[in-house]
Amino acid sequence: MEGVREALAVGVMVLGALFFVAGSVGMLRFPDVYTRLHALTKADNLGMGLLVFGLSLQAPGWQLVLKLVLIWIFVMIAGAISCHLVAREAYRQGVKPEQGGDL
Amino acid sequence: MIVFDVVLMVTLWVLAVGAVSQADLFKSVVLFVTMGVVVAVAWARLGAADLAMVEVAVGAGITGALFLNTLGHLEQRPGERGEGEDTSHL
Amino acid sequence: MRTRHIFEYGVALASLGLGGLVAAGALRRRSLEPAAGDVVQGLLEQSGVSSVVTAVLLNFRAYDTMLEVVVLVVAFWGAWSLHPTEARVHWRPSDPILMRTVGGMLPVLWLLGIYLLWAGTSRPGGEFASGAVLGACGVLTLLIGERVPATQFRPARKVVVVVGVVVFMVAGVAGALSAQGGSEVWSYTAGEARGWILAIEVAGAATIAFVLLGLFSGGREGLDVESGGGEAP
Amino acid sequence: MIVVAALVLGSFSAALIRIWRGPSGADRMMGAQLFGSSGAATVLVLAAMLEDWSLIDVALVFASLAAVTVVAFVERTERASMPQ
Repeated sequence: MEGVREALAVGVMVLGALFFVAGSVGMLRFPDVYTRLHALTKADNLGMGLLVFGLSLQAPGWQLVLKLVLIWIFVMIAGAISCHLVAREAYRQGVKPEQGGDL
Repeated sequence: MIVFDVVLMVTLWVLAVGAVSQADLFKSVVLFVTMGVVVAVAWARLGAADLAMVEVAVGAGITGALFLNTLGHLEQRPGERGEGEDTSHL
Repeated sequence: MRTRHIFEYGVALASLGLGGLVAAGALRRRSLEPAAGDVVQGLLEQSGVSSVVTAVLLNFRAYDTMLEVVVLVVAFWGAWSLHPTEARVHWRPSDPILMRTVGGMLPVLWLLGIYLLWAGTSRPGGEFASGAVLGACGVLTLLIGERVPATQFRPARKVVVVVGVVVFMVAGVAGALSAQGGSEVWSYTAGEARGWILAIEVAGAATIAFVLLGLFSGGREGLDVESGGGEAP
Repeated sequence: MIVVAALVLGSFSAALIRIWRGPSGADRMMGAQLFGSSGAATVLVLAAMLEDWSLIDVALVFASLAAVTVVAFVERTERASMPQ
């Protein structure tokens, strides 16, 4: 039982880290600010969630699980605010979305 | 683990040199803030949780806001703003 | 132009040399014994707290910490005696999403700051972490165009700026007055270390938070309801 | 575990490239934001690796203050462009 839990935790965390990498690749490869933001924020939120889930399986106490969930919520709020603000700022500064280009 | 440490260290060097050698002040500020985050991670890696907390709150949070604020003041010099504010003692 | 480059290269060389020295030292004395650590661990019982860092900061080397707070206060005075910044009062961000989300997050951040203060006696945390988080709360409050509670009242401001240092000094004087035989001067009154440390932590966190906020606001106009008038604390 | 740490750290370095290349201020800010969230993730992974659970509090501070710089960035440019 312990072994299964451990394996599940590590598996979930690797998956979460892969989402982080996907977000970063998207941030490097996508053509304009808006698509980059999209890739980054979504992938980071999910990646963080999976990491938090994996860590919760290992954490020695419910207080830690509570804190981990709080971290996830904070990251999601911060991600949402930042994404919205940066996109609005880019739009106001006149950064045009890329149109019709291929990746 | 040694790979982790080396990557952390090299990132830190690149950020530190980058932050002081930029001509673009905004880029410099962003690099400095980022360096604050990496320094905090380094403290966490060394087991100094207290320092990591202070570093991330001051280095990445408040100093970043402070620098961006200063940058804003530098970009709009009092003379060009023309709000009739007293600048005689400058 | 020329001299500037020479200066830069000089600084770079000096930094490299220093870095090399540090690296050489680190490589040579690999198995350095944690000498001070053992002493602190041995004395931890007497310190009144169970966190090693807090014990060193606020008991064994408390004067160091006090002077750090003094440095912050002096920096604050320096900043506030310069040219006043324009008032933020009539400014509101045009973005309702920003105001609502950050506004909703702020109470949780306040709680986090207070939690760190409480955690400081047994875990990482303490006055600097707490003060920094609370200061960041204040900065966020100013950024979304709100007023930070109680900072408009000048008497309260004057008190908050110095309280972190004053409580330190009171603790020292109390220790000196109750000292027997003169060897205990500038140490805590016997058996009351924990109480004094908590008092210092609360006061220190308040001062640190306010100093950081004051540095960000850049002058009294950044905090006041109406711009201009009055004295800086 | 070490794989997780390596991957998260990899995305860390990717953010560095984005900050460096820009091209706009928004891109740089985005990079700083990624540093914030992947920094929190790195600290979490470190907490599990070193089994030092007090690092969770550090990650908490990381996550809670991630937005400060971005808000400051936007506020600054917005206020500068506003008619006084």
